[in-house]
Amino acid sequence: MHATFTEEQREVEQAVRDIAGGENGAARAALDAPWSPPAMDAELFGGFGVLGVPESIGGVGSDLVDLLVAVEVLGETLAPSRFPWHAAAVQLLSGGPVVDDAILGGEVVLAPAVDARPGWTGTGIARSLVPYAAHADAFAVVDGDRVWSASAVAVRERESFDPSVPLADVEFAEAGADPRPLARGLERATLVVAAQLCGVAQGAIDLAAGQARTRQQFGKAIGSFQGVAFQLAEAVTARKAAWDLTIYAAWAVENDRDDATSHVHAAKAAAGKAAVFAAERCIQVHGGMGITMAADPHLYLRRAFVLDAMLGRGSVHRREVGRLRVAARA
Amino acid sequence: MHATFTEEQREVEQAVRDIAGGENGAARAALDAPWSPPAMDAELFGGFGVLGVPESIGGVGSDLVDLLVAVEVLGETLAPSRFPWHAAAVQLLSGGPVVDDAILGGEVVLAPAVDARPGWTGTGIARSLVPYAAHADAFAVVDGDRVWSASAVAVRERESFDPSVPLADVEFAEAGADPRPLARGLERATLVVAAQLCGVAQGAIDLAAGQARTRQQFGKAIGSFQGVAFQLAEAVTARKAAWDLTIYAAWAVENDRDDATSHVHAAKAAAGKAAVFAAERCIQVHGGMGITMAADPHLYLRRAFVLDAMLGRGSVHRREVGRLRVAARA
Amino acid sequence: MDFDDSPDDKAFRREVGAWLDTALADVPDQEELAHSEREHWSRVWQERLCEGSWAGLSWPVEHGGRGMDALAQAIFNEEAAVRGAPYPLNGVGMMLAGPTIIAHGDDAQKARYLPGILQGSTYWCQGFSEPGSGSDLASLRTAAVKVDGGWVINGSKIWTSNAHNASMCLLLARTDATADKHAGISYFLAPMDRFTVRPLVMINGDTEFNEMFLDDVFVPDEDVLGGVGNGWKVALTTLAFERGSMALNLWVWARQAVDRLIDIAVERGMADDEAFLDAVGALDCDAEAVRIGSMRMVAESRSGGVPGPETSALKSLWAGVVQNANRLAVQIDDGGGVLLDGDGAGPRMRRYLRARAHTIEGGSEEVQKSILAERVLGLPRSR
Amino acid sequence: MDFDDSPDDKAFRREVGAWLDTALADVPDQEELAHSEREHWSRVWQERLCEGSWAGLSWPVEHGGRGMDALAQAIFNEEAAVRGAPYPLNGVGMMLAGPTIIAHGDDAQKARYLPGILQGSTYWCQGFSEPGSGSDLASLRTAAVKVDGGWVINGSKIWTSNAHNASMCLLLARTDATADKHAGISYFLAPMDRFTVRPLVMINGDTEFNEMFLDDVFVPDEDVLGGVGNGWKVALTTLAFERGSMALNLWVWARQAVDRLIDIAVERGMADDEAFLDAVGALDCDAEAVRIGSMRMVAESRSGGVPGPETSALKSLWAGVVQNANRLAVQIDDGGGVLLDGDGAGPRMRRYLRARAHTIEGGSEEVQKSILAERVLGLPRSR
Repeated sequence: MHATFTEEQREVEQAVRDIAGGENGAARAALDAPWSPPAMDAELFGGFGVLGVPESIGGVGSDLVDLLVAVEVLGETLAPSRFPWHAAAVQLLSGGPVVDDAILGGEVVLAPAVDARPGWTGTGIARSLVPYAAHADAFAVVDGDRVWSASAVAVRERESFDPSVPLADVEFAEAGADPRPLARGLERATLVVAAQLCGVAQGAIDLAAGQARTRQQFGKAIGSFQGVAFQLAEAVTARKAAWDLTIYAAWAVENDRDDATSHVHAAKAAAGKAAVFAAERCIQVHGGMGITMAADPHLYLRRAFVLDAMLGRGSVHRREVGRLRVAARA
Repeated sequence: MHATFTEEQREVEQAVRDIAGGENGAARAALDAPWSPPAMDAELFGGFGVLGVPESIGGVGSDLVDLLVAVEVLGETLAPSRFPWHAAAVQLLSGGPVVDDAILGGEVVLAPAVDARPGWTGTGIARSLVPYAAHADAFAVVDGDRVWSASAVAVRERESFDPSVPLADVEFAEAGADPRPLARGLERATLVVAAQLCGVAQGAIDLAAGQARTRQQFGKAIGSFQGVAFQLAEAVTARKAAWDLTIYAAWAVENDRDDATSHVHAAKAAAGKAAVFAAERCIQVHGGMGITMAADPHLYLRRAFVLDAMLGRGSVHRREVGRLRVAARA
Repeated sequence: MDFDDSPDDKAFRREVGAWLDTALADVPDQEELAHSEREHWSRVWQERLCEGSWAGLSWPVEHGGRGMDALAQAIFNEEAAVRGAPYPLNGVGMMLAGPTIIAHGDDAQKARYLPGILQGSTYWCQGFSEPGSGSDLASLRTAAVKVDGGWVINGSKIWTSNAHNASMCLLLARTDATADKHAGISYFLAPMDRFTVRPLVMINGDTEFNEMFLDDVFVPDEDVLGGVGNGWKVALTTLAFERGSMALNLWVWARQAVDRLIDIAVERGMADDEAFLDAVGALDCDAEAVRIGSMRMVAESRSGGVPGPETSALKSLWAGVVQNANRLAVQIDDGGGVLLDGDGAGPRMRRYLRARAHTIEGGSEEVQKSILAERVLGLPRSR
Repeated sequence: MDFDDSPDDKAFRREVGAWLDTALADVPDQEELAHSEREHWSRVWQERLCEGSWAGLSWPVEHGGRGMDALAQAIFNEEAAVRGAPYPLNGVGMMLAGPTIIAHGDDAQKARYLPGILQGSTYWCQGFSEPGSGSDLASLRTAAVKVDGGWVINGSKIWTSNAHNASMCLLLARTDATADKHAGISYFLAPMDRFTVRPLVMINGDTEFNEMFLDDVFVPDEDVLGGVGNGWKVALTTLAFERGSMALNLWVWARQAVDRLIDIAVERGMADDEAFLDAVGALDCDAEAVRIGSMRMVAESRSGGVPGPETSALKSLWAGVVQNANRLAVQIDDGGGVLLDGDGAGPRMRRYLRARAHTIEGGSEEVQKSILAERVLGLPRSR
């Protein structure tokens, strides 16, 4: 057992942090002006496009955990980047065969189209909660146990709670060209979202801890009151649980373990819970300022809610964990 | 609106406290030797038998809240008394006609037989969680929308988690003699249990607060740490909610309000939750001593669990509240 | 124990209801409006309250009020809240400024300020909190310097509702920097002509609160309320009125939050789900407990008692149920509630976001728990 | 990132499993036994561990151990826990006394005490906590007075597991009342002939812990471990071993608690209930997080790292999931679980009651949260 991060993974983490760090303001910028591709996108597509891509579809032997380490940082810094979504879309296609080099190199940018659009009665297939759709060159469309890449028939932009992750409803032709088996693609993509959520939780905790260390009340830093400190301790615990579940699930999926499916559900459920909880605590610890647009805590809350909703709501994943475990013992 | 306790109710509370206070040790005594009727029983039957008994069955105009005020104190002091159960049984019979004077005077002691005995396949009717059955002269047996008083065909004593409230499975002949309509009897009896639970919560909170005020750690009373203090503040909030719901439900039942049924469920659910929560916090605040038999917190936990289980589990009542509210709006 | 209206109260409730039905006939559903439109209706509503002589409902008759009691006020607020009436734009004037001036003001102050509130000509705001003070209100730093005939005041205030509509401010400032932190505070009735008001945008987009910057504000000696150095005591009176007036209809918001949650679940076909019933059962218990606790609090005041520290339990319970109901309503919505242009999704998210403030405003959750620990349970101070 | 055994580890796990299957063949299910019978099997099990040379599995070869690493110990403990093996009666000797003496003892101390642990002839207990000290361990008052050739010690200790079976005690006592509270403490290897041991009955009826009263206990100078006045530092080593050894198989109890909860729900026909699935899903997430976190912790130690304060998160998570799973298992039982003679109800309630201690023992929940706040988040001390 070597359940520790490799030196290479630590280097990936630092490299992504160097690119995405300081871009936090960009998540805020999208509150006032429509999202546009940030400078970091080119660097990320150029440098990290093969992270977590199985060799069977053209990768070079990087495993899924490498990718999750990278996207965790993007969550932590609230990077308003298409990179994690493109990467999730590539993961959707991981059931084979080989994926175009232009996609792996990020010249063709994909977005994942997974969540069903409720109430859809048109012809074709409609997906909702599709991120950065207007800036995607194509989509990885999931339908049942198949997935294919396709252009949209129609894109309807929606008002996203997190404007730095624009969302759209997208329609596709009924039958996809070149469908491939989904295999573990959806599970792998779901973990890309879970890892971002773990990052959002971490970023919110860090911001809150900074406030707790510096804000004075009653002559002391507020972090010296257990009423404040213990909320954040609980957030740390929830975030650690989520991250451990996420990297384990990635290992389980890579190694095709029996319990992989249940762990993917657990990771998405726990990560969504941890991120929303941490963001709410971050607001609370900031007191009055925490409920203003001027302060940053709400940026974490927005990202947390949007990610929790995507690729299956956290609450649905949680119940699925219960269902699978009961089925295993009944 | 006069949603305040009357002077008479405050006097009842004080009188019961004078009788039951200091008898706390009696709940502990039952851990070592079989329960036997405490001295207070005679005083309670003699002095308070008509509390909450409707005039229609022989009462003298005391309302249900009077009774709840009295049994709340019995919960608070962990009185190992048959009185609240006899009173609950009388309430079961409140749909009329007039009840024997010997019952109202406590010369004939009743016990409520309400909860179904799971897995029963015999003839007749079987009830479980019947309190003080071996020391009851008769039982108020509930079956569907009917209730009657009857002797037992068989009593099987069970091992109660709270030995100061002995429990038994009891069997009765199929058809009760002299069945009467249940009307609001079950709701009224359920509130007698809820009020005891509110008392248990209060007693556990008081015990815990005493510990928090006096136990020193790190050079200070532990109650000066918010990590300790806030647990008890939450217990206070839960207990207040439960008590407010309980007395309101009693008023609603007495006045035959549309929302009475929902409020009875709410009271039982909230009171069970408050009592178990307060008892668990009481253990926690006592630290290591809290998990020993020598200290008192577990006595509250025992009573809380037993009462929460009786006349319908708290969790079942809670879900019933949800069901009724949804039905009212659907 | 009687939770029902007396015959007189019933009659009054009918009277109020009839008036409200008429007065609200042309008022749109506030939940669907933008913030500026809501503010417009708040002003209209305040004017109608003044015209209808409801503004001084529980003020003594000698000061122009109707001389009714807390229950009457509770009935009025409750009936208005149930009907979704706008928040009156001079709530601070009617509920805080008026009663505080009546309690602590001299005859001249009463004559000078009370009529304007009843007539709707003077709007008030509350200048207590400061950027540095937060939960530790008495650490305020806004400084009043004695000059001939009065005081010159400089500093800044924050979390002021309605500052941009008000012309007068209930202002706390430090008049003695050398005194103990409570003793050095005085309470001013301050004109706002030298206040700069800057709106704070809340996370739901509303601009309900403001920052205020005071630049050589002059207040004459005769507008110190309750005497120099007595400001903390007077402020406690205002805060008690604030708690009292909030508690009168807080429960309606809790009730509405749970009801709206149920409505969205029914609409989405999720209301039969046992996990939902379980969750909504727990929320409903709490919402009803807030309603009943509020009634008991009003009843206590009416029978001469003073609402005790247990009201902190109500506040805490209320904040929790509104936050949790509103979060669940968002999360069970289509698309997890994050598509704000969805049917009703925008207002649902706005309510969820607004509710995050409930554990901060009006005494934070941490302050409420401290009050319960110290004043109900007698635990030592933890701050 | 690899959570799987290496081929060597796999082989070792098979070896361990084979030995355990044989050694446990005649051992009954401990859950169903009375406390005295469990103690009997604990002793038998300890003897079998010693005979099988498993007692010093992770001790250095030079001290009679097998010289294997933390993962090997983890594999052994895990396989034993999964099979429901008894708790070995000299766990304190194997896991705390031995490693601490190896770390801080001189050659004579090692020669004197290590063989007895490996052979199973000397049983140890841990005398750290005192009635007055609790979470504030360093405030201990048991006093050692210098006499010719050694120390005479008086005082009392509490929460001592297994004291009535032990002949030796890892004893902290104050050797300098005038020094700083940490600097005044020394660590003794104390014979127990002048200890009076009184069992504490736990709320589940077990007598797992004891009080100990020391009456002129004499300890010779050569049995001070790590030097006079260095007791706190040595104690921290013991506490680190305690945390490490607990963490190795705590997760098995969490896993078993959730699995047993599911079993009772299935048995009662309640496992299809959506509210149950929701609750058990959340519990399962936490139980798996404890398992994975434990693996990562062992992996960290193995690769030379020191488990950090994040282990407090594991402890907290573990306590919560075991408490909540055990409570729910009681509450969904027939009769709400309060009829203890019901099928399996007694053991279920005993487990629930035992779990209440999990947020108190081994560093209380409040201590764990303080550690996370101070050492992970860098917040100021709150105690």
